[in-house]
Amino acid sequence: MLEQQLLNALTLGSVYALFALGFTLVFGVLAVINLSHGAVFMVGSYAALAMVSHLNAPLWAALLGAMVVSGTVGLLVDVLVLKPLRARNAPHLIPMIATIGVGIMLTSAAQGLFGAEVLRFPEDVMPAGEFMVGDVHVRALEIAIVAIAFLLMAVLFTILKRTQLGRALRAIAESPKAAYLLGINVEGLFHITSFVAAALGGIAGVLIGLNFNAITPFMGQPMLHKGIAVIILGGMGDIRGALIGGLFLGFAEVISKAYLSSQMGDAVAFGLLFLILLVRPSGLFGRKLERKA
Amino acid sequence: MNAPQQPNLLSIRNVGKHFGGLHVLQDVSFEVPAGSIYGLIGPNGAGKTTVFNLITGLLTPSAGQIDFQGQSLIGLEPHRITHQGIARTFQNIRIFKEMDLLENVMVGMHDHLDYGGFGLFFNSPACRAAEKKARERALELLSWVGLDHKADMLADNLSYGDQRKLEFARALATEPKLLLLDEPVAGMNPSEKTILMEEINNIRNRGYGVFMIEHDMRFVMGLCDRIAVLNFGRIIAEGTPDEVRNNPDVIEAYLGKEDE
Amino acid sequence: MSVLLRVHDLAVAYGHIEAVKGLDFHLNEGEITALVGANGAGKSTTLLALSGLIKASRGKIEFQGEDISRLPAHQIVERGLVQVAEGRAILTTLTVEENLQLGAYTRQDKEGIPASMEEVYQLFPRLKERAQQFAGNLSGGEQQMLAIGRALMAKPKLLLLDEPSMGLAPIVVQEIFRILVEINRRGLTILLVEQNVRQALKIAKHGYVIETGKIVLADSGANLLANPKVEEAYLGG
Amino acid sequence: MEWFNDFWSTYSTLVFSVGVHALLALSIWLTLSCGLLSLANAAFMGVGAYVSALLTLHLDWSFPAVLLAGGVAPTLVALIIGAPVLRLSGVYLAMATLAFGEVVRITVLNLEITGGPEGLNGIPLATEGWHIALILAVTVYGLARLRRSKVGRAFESIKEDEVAARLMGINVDRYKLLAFALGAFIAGVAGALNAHFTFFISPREYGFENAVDILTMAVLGGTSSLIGPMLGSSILTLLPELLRSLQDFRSLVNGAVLVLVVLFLPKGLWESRRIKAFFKRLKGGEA
Amino acid sequence: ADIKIGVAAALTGGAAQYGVSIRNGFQLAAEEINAKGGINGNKIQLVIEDEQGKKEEGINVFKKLIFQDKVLMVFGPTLSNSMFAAGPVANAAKTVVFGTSVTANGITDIGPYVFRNSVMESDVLPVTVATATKHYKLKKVAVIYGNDDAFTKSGYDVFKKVLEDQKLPVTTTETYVKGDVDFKAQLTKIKGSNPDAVVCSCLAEEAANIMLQARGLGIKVPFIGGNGFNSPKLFEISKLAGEGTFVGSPWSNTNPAPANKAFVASYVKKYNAEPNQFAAQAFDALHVAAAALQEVKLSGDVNTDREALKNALPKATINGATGPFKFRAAVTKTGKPGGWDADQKPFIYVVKGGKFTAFDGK
Ligand SMILES: Nc1ncnc2c1ncn2[C@@H]1O[C@H](COP(=O)(O)OP(=O)(O)OP(=O)(O)O)[C@@H](O)[C@H]1O
Ligand SMILES: Nc1ncnc2c1ncn2[C@@H]1O[C@H](COP(=O)(O)OP(=O)(O)OP(=O)(O)O)[C@@H](O)[C@H]1O
Ligand SMILES: CC(C)C[C@H](N)C(=O)O
Ligand SMILES: [Mg+2]
Ligand SMILES: [Mg+2]
Repeated sequence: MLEQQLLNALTLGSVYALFALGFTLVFGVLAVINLSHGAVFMVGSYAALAMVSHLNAPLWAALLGAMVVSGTVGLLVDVLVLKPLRARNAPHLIPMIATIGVGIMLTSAAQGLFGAEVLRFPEDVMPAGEFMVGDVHVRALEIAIVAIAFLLMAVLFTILKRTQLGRALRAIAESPKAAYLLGINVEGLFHITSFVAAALGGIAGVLIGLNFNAITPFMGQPMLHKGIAVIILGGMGDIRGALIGGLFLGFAEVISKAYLSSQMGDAVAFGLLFLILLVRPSGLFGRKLERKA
Repeated sequence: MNAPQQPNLLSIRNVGKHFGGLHVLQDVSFEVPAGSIYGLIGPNGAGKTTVFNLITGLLTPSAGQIDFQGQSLIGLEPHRITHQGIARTFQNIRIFKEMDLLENVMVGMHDHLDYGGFGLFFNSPACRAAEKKARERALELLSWVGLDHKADMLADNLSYGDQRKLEFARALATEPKLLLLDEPVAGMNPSEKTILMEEINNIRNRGYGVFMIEHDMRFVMGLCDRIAVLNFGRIIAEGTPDEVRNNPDVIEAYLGKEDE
Repeated sequence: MSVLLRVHDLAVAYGHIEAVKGLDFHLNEGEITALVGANGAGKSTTLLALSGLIKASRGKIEFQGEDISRLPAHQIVERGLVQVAEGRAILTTLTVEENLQLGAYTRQDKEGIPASMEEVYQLFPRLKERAQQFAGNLSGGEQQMLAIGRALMAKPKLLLLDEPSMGLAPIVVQEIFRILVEINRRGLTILLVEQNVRQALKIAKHGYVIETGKIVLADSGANLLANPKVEEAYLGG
Repeated sequence: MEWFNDFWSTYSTLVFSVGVHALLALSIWLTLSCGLLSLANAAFMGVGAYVSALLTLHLDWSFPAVLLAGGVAPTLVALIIGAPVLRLSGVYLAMATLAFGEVVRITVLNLEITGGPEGLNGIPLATEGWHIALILAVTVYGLARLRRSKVGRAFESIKEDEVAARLMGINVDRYKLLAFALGAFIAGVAGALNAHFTFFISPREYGFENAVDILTMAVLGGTSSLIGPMLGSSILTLLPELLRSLQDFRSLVNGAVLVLVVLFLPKGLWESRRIKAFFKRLKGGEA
Repeated sequence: ADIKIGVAAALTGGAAQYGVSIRNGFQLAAEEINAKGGINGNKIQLVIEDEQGKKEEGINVFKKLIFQDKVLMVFGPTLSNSMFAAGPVANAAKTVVFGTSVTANGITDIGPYVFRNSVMESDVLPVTVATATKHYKLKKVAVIYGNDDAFTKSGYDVFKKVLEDQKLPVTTTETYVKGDVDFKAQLTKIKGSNPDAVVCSCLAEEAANIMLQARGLGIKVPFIGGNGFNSPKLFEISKLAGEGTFVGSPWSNTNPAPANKAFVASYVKKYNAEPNQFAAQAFDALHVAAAALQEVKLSGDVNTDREALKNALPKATINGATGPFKFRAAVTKTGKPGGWDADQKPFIYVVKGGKFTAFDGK
C-alpha cells in the first residue's frame, strides 16, 4: 500500500502546490497575504460545477470558465479593495484584513446561492479512466492534477526568472516606487497578477473539487490554512518554494496519517514546519538580504 | 593635534572581514585617540561602512582585534557595545519613522533611564522625574541640531537633510564616549555643513571622541585631527590631513587630480 | 533654444501642509539646469511631482508641449522623462545586471540595449565587476552609480537627478560631473538637484534657487555662483 | 428589573465575550507594538483555558488562584519557545507561531486529561462581570503606563528598526521576549476567564481562525492606541449578534462591514492622530 | 392563549440535511394539532431558530428561546455535540429540553429536564452489527469515525464494545475531524488491511465522501453505519457507493401502522418529498409533548407551567409514526437524577438501488 499512499501524497501535494502558487504570486508581487484566496478557490469549483450542471459544458470548458470567473473575482478584489488601500498607503496588515472580509463575503454569497450542503460533480463528467499499475489504483484525474501543477509551475517560473516581465514583477515586489520610476505600469501589473493568481486558485479549486468530489462554501478555509504553511515552508513569494513546500506538506501529511495515526497528519506537518523555520528562518527558498547599515 | 598624549579610545588591530570569497577588509589597523576627531576615507566600496559595522557589533570580524578603552569588543552584542559608550549614525539613515522627533531622541536615552517595572506601573516619583529629565535633555539635543521646533512632528515627514540631523541628535542621546558618523553631511549644502562642522567641533571639545566617514574633503580636512585612508579593504595611508592630502596613492585612488 | 519642459504654478501638498507653493520654471532643450536650496526647501518634492509620483495639487507641467500633470508615472517615463531619485531606489533583491535591464523597460529599440549596457559599464567599470551580485550588497557609492546607469539605460530625453553626488568619493564625484557634462553634450537635457552647489552651478547653464517651496532666484549658473546671496546661503561663505 | 434579568441571562455571555475579546486584542496589540506579528495568542489562550479548567475541575482551586495559573502557564510556555521563535521576523514569525498553535491544539487533541477532541464539558460558572471589568481595567492601565515609558518606546523602536534599536543600547531580544511573554499572560488570563463562563472548551476554539480573529479585532480597531483594540473587539463581537435578524445575509453583511471599515479607515477605527487632529480643527473652527 | 414552543435545529451548515427534515416534521405536526383545535383550545406556536449545528450557536439560540421568547419548552438541538453544550442551559433554567435526534450516550445525564425520543446508539448498533455480520458472514471489519464530535465518538465507543462482544476482529481503526474532505490516506490504509466491511460512525457530510472515495480507491466491501447514515439523501449521491450498507433506525417508511401511513401521506403531500427518520421523530415528539400538555392546566406563569410540563411529560405515551412510544428513566453514571430516554426497538435497513429497504432477514 506504500505505493498507493505515495500516489495519494503526490496528488495532494500537487494540489497544495497549485493552490499555493497563486497565493505566493500575490504575496510576491503585491506584498499582500491574500486571505480571500481560499474563497476564490471555492468560487472556481462552484463556477465549474455550475457550468457543467447548468450549461452542460464539457469539463475542459468548465475548467477554462472557472479560471475566467475566479480570475475576474481576483481582479475585482484588486480593483475595488486593494487598489484604494494602496492609494491610501494603508499599513501592511490592513490589506490582509480586508481580504478576510472579502473571503467572508464570497463564502456567504456562495452559501446563499448554492446552499451549505456538499455538492458534487455529476457522475458522467468525471474524467473516466482508471487503471492499475501493480496494485496501485491510478485515476486519469490524478495524473492530470500532477501534470497541470508541474506545468503551470514551470511556465510561471520561466516567466519570472527569464523575461523582462518577470524582472518587472520582481521590481514591483521590492519597491513600487522604484518600479514607477522605471516606467513600469505598476497598477496594470498588479491587476494582471491578481487575475492570474486567482485564476490559478480557481483551477486548483476545480481539480480539488473533482479529486475529492465534494464542493462546499467552506472548502477554502482548510486549504488556505495549508496554503499559508506551504508558501512559508517554501519561502514567501518563491515559485519553486510553492512546489517543494506543497509536495513536502502533502507527503508529510499522508505518510504520517498512514504510518502514525490518522490524527497525526497536521501535527507532523506543522511540527515539521515549526522546526524547519527554526533552522531556516526564511523558509526553504526564502532569502533575506539586508545590508546592516 | 589637540591632545597629543591622550590614551587610545579605540584600537583596531589586523582586522579582516570577508563575505564568502569576497575579502572586504584585510589586515586593517589604526588607533582612534580620545578627545580627537578621526577620519576614515576611501573610495566607494573600500570597506569603510564595514569597519563601522564591525565596531558596533553588527558584523563579527573574520580576523583581528577591536578594543575600546582597552577592552575587547569582539563577541559583544550591539546593545552592549552601545552601553560601553559607542554610538553611530547610518549612511542610509535609519530613524524611527513613525515616531515623533522627541521620541526618537528619547529612545537613545534608554540606557540612562533606570526605573524598574514597579516604578513604571505605579508611576513613582522617581519614574516621573526620570522621564521629565529625559524629555528636557531630548529637547536640548534637538535644539542643538536646530530641530526643536519640530519636536512633535513624525520623523518620516522630515526632509532628507533634517533626518540626518535627527539621527545625529539621537546618537548623542546615548551619551557616547565615541561617536561614529557615517557620512554625516551627505545631502547637506555647504552652509549647513559649516554649521554641523562647528557642532562636531563642540562635541569633541566636550571630550567626546569622534570617528567619521565622509566624502566631503573640505569637511574632513577641516575637521579631522588624523585620517586613515582605506582602499580595496587595506589601509593605504594614515596621518594628518596634510599628509594624506598630498599622498600620491591617495590622490590616485580617491581624491583625483583636479581640485575643486 | 526650444523649451522642453515648462512648469506653471506647480503646487504640491502632503496632507494639509503645502511643501511646494506655486513654482514657475522651464528647461531648455539640451541644457543643464540646476535647482538648489536648503534642506526641506521642496526640491525632491518638485522632482517627484514632475515624474508623477506625487500628484500636484495645482499647476501645469508641460513636457514637449503636452500637459503631463495628469499622466500616470509610467507613461511619463515612456515619454522620456526619467528620474534618478533621492535615496537611489535601486532594487536590492535583483542583480546589478537585472537592474540595468529594467532601466530599459520602456525602450522600443530592444536591439540597442546591449550597446547601452556596454556604455554604462564603460562609464562605471565597478558595475561590470559586480554585474551578477545582488544590488543590495553594493556599497553606497556603487548603488548611486547603478542608479544613474540604470536611468541612462532608458535613453531619456530629460534626466532628473536628485543629488547624484551624494555619498560619492571625490574622484567619483568629479567623474560623475564629467559624465553629466558628457551626456549633456550628446544632447540630453538635465535637471540637476544638488547640495554640491558650487559644482552644480559650474556646469549648469541656468539655475533656480528654491526656498520653502518658492523660487526666489533665477539666473544663469555663472551669475548665481557670483551672487553674494547665494554665496552666503549655499556656498558656506 | 425582570426585563433586565432576562436580558442579562440571554446576553451575559455576549457581554463577557466582549471583555475577553478585548483582553485578547490587547494581548496581540502588545506584541504588535513590539513589531512581532505573533499569532500564538489563540494558543496561549487555550493553554490558559485548559490549565485553569483542569485546576477547577480536578483540584478545586479557588478562582483567583486558577486565574493566576491560567496566566502563568502560557507565560512559561512563551518563555521556553520565545528564544528560538523570536529570531524569526514578519510573516515567518506569524507562521511559526501559528504552527506552534497547531502543535498545541493537536497535543490537546491527543491528551486523555484534556478530553481529547471533544474537550472539557461541565466547567462550573465562576466568572462574574466584575472579574472581567477589573482585570480589563488593570490591563489597560498597565499597558497605558508601559506605552508612555522607556519600555513602550523600546518596543516601538524595535518595531520600526531592530538594528537601529540595538544600537540605541536596547536589548532587543529581551524586550521581544518580554512583549511575547506578557502577551501570553494576558491571553492566558483571558482564556481562564472564558473557560469559566462558557461551560465547555474544546481544541477547535483555539485554532487558526481564532488566531486570525484576534488579530483582526486589534487591527480593525487600530493599533495606534489602546482604545483601538478594545473598540475593534467590541464591534466584531457584537456585530454578528446585531445582524442576527438578517439571517442568511448576516455573514455577508459582516464581511462587507469589515471591508468597508478597512477601506475607509485604513489605519483602523481609532487612530489617535486623526482624532487629535479632528479635535484640533474643531477647536480651531470655534475659535 | 397560544403555547409557544421553541425549536432549535441545524438549518444551515453540515447538519442541515437532518435539521431541515426535523423542522418539517415539527411544522407538519403543529399544523395537524392546530387544525384539530389545538391543545385544550390553545394553539401551538413554534418559534424556530437555526443553531447551525454548532455548540456556541446552540447555546445562544437556547438562551434566546428561553429568556427572550419565553417558550414553554425547547426541542432540539440536532446534534448531540450541541446538546452537551446547550442542554445544561435549559436544565439550569428549569425548562424542558426535548431532543428528537440526539443519540449519544450520556445526554440524559445532564439533568431531569432533559428528554429525548431518539433511540440511543447503544440500543440500535448491536442489532445492526449482528444482522450485517450474519448476512455478509463477516470475519473482520475496519472502523472509521470522527473523533471530535460527541455523537460520532460515542457511536464509535458503542461500536467498539459491540464488536468486542460479538467477537468480530477489527483490522484497523481510523479517525478524521469535522470538515475533512480528504480521506484517501485512511482509506488506503483500510484497503490494505483487507476488511470484510467498513464500520463507520460518521455524520452524513463526511460519510458521503468516505463512501465515494473508498469506491474510487477500489474498496468494494459494504459499510455498516450508525444514526448519521439515516438520511436518504446520503444514498442519492452515488448509487453504487452506498450499495449494501446496513443501518438501523426506530422508524421504517414501510411500517404499515395507520399512524405511520397517515404521517407519510401528509408529509409527501405537504413537502412533495419522502420523509425520513428525523422528520418522523420530530413529528412524534410534538405529539408526545401535546399528549402531556393535555394533562397540564396552564397557569400563564411561564415558570410554573414549565415545571408542570416537566412533571407531566414522563407519563406521556403515544402511538405514532415510529410506533408505540414511552419514556424510560435514564440511568445516570453519577447517580444524580437524570432525564428520560426513549424506549423503542429499532428496524434494520439495507441500502438497495440507492434506497433504504427494510431488511427482512433474507
Ligand atoms: N553583507 C554583504 N555581503 C556581501 N558583500 C558585502 C556585504 N556588505 C558589504 N559588501 C561589500 O563590501 C564592500 C565594502 O562595502 P562598504 O559598505 O564597507 O563600503 P564603503 O567603503 O562604506 O563604501 P561607500 O563609501 O560607498 O559607502 C562593497 O564592495 C560591498 O559590495
Ligand atoms: N511624506 C511627507 N509627508 C509630509 N511632509 C513631507 C513629506 N516629505 C517631505 N515633506 C516635507 O516637505 C518639505 C519639502 O521636502 P523635500 O524632501 O522636497 O525637501 P528637499 O528640498 O528635497 O530637501 P533635502 O535637501 O533635505 O532633500 C519638507 O518640509 C518636508 O518636511
Ligand atoms: C441528526 C443525527 C445524525 C444526530 C446524531 N444522532 C447526534 O446525536 O448527534
Ligand atoms: Mg559606506
Ligand atoms: Mg531632497
